[in-house]
Amino acid sequence: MEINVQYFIGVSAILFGIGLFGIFTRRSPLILLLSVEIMLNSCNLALISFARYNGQTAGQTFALVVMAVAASEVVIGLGLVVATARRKADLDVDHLTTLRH
Amino acid sequence: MTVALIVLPLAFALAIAVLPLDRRLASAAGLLGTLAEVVLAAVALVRFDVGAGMQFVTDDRWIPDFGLAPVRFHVGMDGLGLFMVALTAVGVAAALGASLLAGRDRPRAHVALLLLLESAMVLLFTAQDLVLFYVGWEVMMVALFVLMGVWGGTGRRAATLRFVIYSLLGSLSMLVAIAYIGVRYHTFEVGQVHSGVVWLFLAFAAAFCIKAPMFPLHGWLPAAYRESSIEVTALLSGVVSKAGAYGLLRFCLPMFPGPAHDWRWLFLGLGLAGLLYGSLVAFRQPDARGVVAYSSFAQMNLIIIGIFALNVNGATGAIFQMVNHGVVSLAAFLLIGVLELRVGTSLFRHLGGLANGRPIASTVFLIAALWALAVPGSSLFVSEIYILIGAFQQNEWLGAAAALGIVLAAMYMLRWYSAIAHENDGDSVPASMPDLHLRELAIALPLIAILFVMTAWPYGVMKRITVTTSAAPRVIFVIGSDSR
Amino acid sequence: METLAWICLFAPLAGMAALALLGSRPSREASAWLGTAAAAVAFVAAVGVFVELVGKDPSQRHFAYTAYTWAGSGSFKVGFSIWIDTLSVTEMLIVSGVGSLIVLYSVGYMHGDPKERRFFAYLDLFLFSMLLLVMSSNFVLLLAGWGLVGLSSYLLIGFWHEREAPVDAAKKAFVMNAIGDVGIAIAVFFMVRDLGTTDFGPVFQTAPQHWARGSTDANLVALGLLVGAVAKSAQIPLHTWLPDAMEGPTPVSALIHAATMVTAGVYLVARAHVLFANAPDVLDAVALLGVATLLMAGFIAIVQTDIKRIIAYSTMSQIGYMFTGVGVTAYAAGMYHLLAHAFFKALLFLCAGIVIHALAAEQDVRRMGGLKTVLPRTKVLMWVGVIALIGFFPLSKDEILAAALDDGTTTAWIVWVGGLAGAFLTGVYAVRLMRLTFYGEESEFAREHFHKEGNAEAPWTMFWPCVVLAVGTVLVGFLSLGFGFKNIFADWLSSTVSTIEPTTTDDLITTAISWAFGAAGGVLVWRAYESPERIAATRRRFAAVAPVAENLFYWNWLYERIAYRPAAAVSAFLYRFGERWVAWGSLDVVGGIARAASRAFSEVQTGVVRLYAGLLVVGAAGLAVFFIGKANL
Amino acid sequence: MNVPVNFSAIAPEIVLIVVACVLLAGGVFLPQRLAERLTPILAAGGLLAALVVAAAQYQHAAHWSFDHTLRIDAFGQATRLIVFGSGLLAVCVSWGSSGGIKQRAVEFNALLLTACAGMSLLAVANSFVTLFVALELFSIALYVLVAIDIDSEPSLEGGLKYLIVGSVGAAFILYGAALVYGATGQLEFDRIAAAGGDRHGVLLLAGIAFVIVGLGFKANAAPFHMWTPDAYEGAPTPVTTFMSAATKAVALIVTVRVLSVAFPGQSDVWETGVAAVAVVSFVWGNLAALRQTNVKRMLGYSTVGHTGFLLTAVAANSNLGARALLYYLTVYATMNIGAFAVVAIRERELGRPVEIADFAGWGYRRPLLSISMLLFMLSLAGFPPTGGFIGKLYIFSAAVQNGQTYLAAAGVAATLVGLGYYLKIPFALFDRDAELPAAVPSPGLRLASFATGISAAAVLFLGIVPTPLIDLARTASGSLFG
Amino acid sequence: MPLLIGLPGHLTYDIVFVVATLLAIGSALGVVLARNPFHSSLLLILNLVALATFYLLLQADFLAAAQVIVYAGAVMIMFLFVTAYLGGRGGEPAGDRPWWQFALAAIAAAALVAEVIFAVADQSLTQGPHVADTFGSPNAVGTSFLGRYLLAFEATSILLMVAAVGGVVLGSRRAARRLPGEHSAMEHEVAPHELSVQSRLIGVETGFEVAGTASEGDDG
Repeated sequence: MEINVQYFIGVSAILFGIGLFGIFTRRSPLILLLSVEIMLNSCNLALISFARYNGQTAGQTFALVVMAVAASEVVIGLGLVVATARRKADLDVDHLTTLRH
Repeated sequence: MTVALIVLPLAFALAIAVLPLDRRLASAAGLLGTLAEVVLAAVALVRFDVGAGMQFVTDDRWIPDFGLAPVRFHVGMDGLGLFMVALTAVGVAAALGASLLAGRDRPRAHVALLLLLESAMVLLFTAQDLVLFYVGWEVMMVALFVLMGVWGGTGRRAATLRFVIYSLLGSLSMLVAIAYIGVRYHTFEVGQVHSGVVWLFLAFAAAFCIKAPMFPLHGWLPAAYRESSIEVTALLSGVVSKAGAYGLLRFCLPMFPGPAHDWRWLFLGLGLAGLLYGSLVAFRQPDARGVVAYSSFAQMNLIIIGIFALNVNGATGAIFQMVNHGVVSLAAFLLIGVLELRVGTSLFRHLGGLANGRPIASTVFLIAALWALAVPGSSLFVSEIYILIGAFQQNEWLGAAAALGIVLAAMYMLRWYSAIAHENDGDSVPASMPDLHLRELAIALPLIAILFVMTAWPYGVMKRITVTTSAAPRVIFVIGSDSR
Repeated sequence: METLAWICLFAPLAGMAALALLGSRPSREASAWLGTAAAAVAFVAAVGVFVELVGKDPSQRHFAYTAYTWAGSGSFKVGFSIWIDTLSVTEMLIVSGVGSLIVLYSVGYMHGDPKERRFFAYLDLFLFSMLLLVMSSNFVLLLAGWGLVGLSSYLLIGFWHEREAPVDAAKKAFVMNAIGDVGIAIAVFFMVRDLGTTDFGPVFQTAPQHWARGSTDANLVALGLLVGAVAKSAQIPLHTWLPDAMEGPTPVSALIHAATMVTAGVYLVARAHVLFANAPDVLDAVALLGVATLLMAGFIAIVQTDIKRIIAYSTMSQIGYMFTGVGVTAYAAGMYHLLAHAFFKALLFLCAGIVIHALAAEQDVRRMGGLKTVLPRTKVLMWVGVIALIGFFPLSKDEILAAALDDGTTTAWIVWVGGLAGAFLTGVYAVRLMRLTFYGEESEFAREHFHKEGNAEAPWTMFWPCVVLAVGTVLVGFLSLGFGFKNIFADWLSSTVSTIEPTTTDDLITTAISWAFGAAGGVLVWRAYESPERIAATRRRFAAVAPVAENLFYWNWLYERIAYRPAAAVSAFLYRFGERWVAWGSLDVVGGIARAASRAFSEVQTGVVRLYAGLLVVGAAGLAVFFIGKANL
Repeated sequence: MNVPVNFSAIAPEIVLIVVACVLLAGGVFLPQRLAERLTPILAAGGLLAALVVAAAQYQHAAHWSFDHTLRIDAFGQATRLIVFGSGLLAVCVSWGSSGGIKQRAVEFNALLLTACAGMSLLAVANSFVTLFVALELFSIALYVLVAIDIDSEPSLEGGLKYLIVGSVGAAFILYGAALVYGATGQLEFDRIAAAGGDRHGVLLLAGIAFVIVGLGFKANAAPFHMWTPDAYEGAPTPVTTFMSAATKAVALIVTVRVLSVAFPGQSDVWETGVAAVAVVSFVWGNLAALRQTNVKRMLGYSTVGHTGFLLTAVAANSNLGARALLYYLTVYATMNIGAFAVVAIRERELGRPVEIADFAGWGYRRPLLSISMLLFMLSLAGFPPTGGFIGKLYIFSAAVQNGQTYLAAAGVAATLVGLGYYLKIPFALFDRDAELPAAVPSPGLRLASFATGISAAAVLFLGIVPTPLIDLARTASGSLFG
Repeated sequence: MPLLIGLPGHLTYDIVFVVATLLAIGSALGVVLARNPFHSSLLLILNLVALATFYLLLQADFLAAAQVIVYAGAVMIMFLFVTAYLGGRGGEPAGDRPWWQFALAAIAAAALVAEVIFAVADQSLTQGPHVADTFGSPNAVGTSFLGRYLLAFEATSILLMVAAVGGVVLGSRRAARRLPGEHSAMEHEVAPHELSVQSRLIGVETGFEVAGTASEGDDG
């Protein structure tokens, strides 16, 4: 079966862009993390598409690794959010400006 | 011999820095070190074989495989290097004496740094490898920065930063040029590079002309000369500035004969401008340091004119002038230092009347002033005349215009001397201030004795320099060797 | 002879060195005598050289001795060498002879001055420098001597440095002389460039071949030397320092600013006559400058009130005569006037010094008057000097004018007419000087001083040198009488420089007119001062032109405006603007930009993490655009 | 499956992981006080062991391992040595810390070891898969390490920022890898090169661009550096010490490896791209550092500026460039560790973040440390006789050799600006007018001083006797560039 | 009648693709636009499912399964927990978000997307090879994972261990100081929950590798 993966890559690119858009516009750290997840998943989609295109499993394996990595990042990210939440009353990333200039 | 000259001060510096000596011992050790260096330099001076080219050579591996070319520990002295080394030895000894007189705090560090400075300067004056030279050049700078930044006056930070930035602007361009030479010519040996690449020439020249400094690259000079402690100012003016002129002679001309010839008018023009500009500005300075500082600036520009006259007379005069002016500006600045120690200022409006009942002081200051203005018959007169002859041979108008510097020098140096010595005692001069003490004289007299000797027999120096031009290309000076 | 010559040169230097090194150890008296002895030794040696030279055949009377190579580069060497010929020996004799007398005079004059020892050291230094100047055998060494006499002059003018005026005068003298040094230096540059040497022998031999007569280079060389000569000899336009130099002690004025140093310009022209002859236009300029100076200085001398300044302007005027002499190629005549002038002008100054010494340093002739009774011997000696000055005897001035008449060129005619006019002026100011100082009513001021002090005229160390100089003045007159008598002096110099031998007719005409003019001037002024009404009438008559002379022909005013003030303004401008805003400020500007950029760059880092990611993406997008742009589509 | 499995290739990593696991497993049973003392020693032992193993394995012959997902060569092995050395010194600096490092000594040291393992793996990675997982391995460890002081707001803030931006950066690497994979069908660098040839396809080039962005992020290259000052300032100083030295080293090494092994055919494009990033880093890092007052933050910006230098060496894409990079990285790691160690000492004396003004007059209180600090600053500014000078000369040579003299010129300008802030510290240290700071005890002074001293000695040694390291760098880069 | 993907007679395939695309993009937009983090989290799950659909279309069966189980099932649960823990504070903070921020963000993101799409559009990716039916099966992926990418596999396991340790460190309450007035009730609950989530996740991921570590974390 022939598959034209161009469209899949297109979707993946759009998802990547949406993830970035989320990162640019949202101030809740949770949603930032969700946006990161969207981006990582869009990468996965690209990898898997190309794996299909190339007819290799390597891309899928890579994607599997990425899933684990994404999960780990979520763990650490959520840990940081929780730890921050304990110390600060509001969770606005725009207010995380103790360190600046 | 050369290695001994480099290592001796370094060894003393390390010993003084490491051993827990008290002030007196540290001072004594420092003096011993510098005087031993003077003796060594004198021995080299005597043993120097006139006309035999590069001597006391040590050529050893340092970084055998740098990737472009081997970096060698290659040192030696020809006529030019010999006198620069001798000047360094004398200069540092005198400066150290002055610093001991002033009693700088943290003497161990201070003495060790002066000795480190000496070692670095000897290295840079003898290095025949570009990278090695650069190391000496920069270590000298580092030692100066620390000396200036720690023991300087109230404005030392700004002055040091300015000095550092100016210096590094030049020396980093030189570093890039050195890298380029390594890439392009596969050698770092000074004698083996002959290039026609203009930007390389300009990059090297930038480093040297900032150090000298050539007009208009002197933005660092006033603050550095005013804010440094006096022995550092004396060394800056007497020895360090000569490193710039030395670099032009040692590197810029031999390595880039073509560009040096093509671009000579840039340097001649700026040198002339600097000579007149410096002289004029010196004339309006409100303080004794300022006058000598700008006079030193003007003199360095004269030396640059001599170098870029690109003929034997100009070069001989320039080299001799480097020695002469080195000694005389050391003397002038160290004398100002003595005065500052007593009076607490070098502002003219607080000075005056030194000659009233202080014959020795007034005579010593007078001699410094007269030699600084190159009174005819003095050794500086000889070197200036040779420079001017060289300039004149290059171009009549240039020689004539540069000769005006003689008049201007008379104007500012006489003003300097009069403001210090003449009329009534200035308001800051302590009542019945005594004449110079023996210790103060001990710093000034050797320098003056050197000036007298060079005045009586300038050829004693000049024949050891023996500048000749190479057969082709013509602008390369062969220094210290009779062979063409 | 060689040994004697070197002794002559170095004896004063040794004297100076001894005085400097001994410091305050010897007594003041001893120091003074040491200084005198050094000068005397030089004189004796000079006489020895002279005697030996006289013994030689006239064609053999030139020798060059080199001690060692003084300076040298690969292409140009300078020997420390001396040149002995009749010209230089003449100068040596004048310098060491008159010098010895004046040093001797100073023993008395400077007695009691706290810096007496230093004074004698300076005098010895001057003698060495002057001897170096006249003995050197190349132009570089000559220039060294040239500068060193300037230095000595500086030191001695500013000897009383507690006051402002001497210090300023000293600086002015030095700087103006430095301008002259530059002139000679430029001539030296030409020689080195074109001839490869500055030794007299080769230069004079080869110069005419290298530089065509009247060519630009020949003119420039001569002009350079002329600038030096003009500055040293206080000729227009570099003359303004000489009157101010009178701030120095009187022996200094006598020695340096009358007898020896200021006439060095004449010596130089005579010495380098080959070069000047090669540049006829410049030689004319020498003569014309001389005429202009002698007239101007004569006018100014008439209205001066300071006894030393009167003599100083007289000196300037007399040197003008010497210039005209050498300018019309009457070298021997010019040198002869130099010799005679050395005696009579030193005499005049020393006598003036006695007057000043007696009046406790008062120098204003208006406060003198009637001193003939208290200083009778000085009066007599001074008359000898004045008679010589006006030109009655010796006939040195007349010889110059006669030579000019003989020459007959336009320039020579101007010289002749101007010189005779100058004779009139000389008569006026010289007699005025005597009239005001010694005659008339005894002034209040003089009376006070003399009754208080009640001292003798002068100590013997001051008096006898004057006598010797007076005798010398008269004797010198016989060296060259003119009117067809054997011209001993010209013959003596003939082996070195040529001269013009005027006819007896020329001599007669010139001397007659000159005497008449001089006498007329003297009589007129004497009569003018006979009553206050008459002097007032004279003043009124010249009210229109007097201010010009009183303001020194506005030279100082001019220099103030065209040289000093612009230089000071430029200097101040460069310091205030150039240094502050360009050399110094440029880095400030760069630093300011860096600081502003630093602010901008660091403030972008607002701490907002979204922005961080945003910039990352912007960078990524930019990089990707660049990369994709490079792709093969 | 016939995959050549060669565990000796990852022996140092195994050592580190085993020690880390031992620490984690044993740490829970240790009482707090004992854990504080014992775990750093164990960690140091582990690092030392790894160092020894890596050194013992050091050989010039390169070989593939794990079916081309690893390439064991001298280049990577040399990098391992830098990483382990940095880790070791960081452990020394951490001794005596308070806060999270002390309370969480077990986790801190275990994470440090795993971070080292990740970096070590990254240094020899030859596949995007290995690269990504190794990168994330140490990144995640570092996110935690930065925020390990969970009582401190800056620490947490730095960690969170690092994580968020870092995830975006990771996404870029990943997307880039995917695009490259799409263009060439390969994930192993050498195979990519073989498949990609010198084609300039859009997909491939876009992929390279994204990979550069992601690696540039790790290497603190501007404009991807924005997290750097915040994380450096917020993180506990020992962590900053480690990050500044090891992360940067390994990130740049892997950049060289990816670019020159996987994309040699596209070097004309990426050399320019890297050069552009280098210039931006020069400008941004040095200028922004000028007005900093917090020492750690200033040094943070300084590392951004230095990335410019290091990327200059990368952009040279040559044997010489790789040598320059390796040499400079070694020196760079040493001087940064030294500088941060001094900062840590002062910090513990003060009990608060160190401002430049806090160093005023300190040179007369602790002269040796201050002289070392002076030496580090001089080295950072590139003065002889420190290693920084030779490194700078090396890098300039590489740039010039590759015809990128403009990069060297930019480096000159950057250094000039850099002087403006580097010298502030010595000025303060040896300010004679300042009051002599009170003598305060500094916990863990000896070990931190030891780290400082080692660094200072190394910086000086590398400047005066550079030959051994130059030889090592030569053989190492020879394994990459032949 | 090639509609979208150019495969004759696979209309179903196309329809599924279009639906999945709409779902994926729509849910992703929802994630980044929703104000309520709960909604975002839930939409992300939807997104993940849509992606899993893509994976199925791309014959990555195992990955599709993993996606649904691990991601949508485990990771997102963790998200929801934390969202719940944070309560209202997890949502978008109040305050205006200027329109230009949106515009700029959209432009930047769109630029990047455009670049990628441009890159892809240029390529002719239609000629994908035929692949075996086993392509993408657990077996194939496992072979690759434990073969060529064995090292990555091992490293991933370490990575997860690190994540676990990190979770312990960051989630630990020992060192934490409480803000005044903050309720501490949740704290005691959340940390173990977090850890249990992690260990569960890890267990799913690797089966055996990090079980010990996870329990260790529990103990800590």
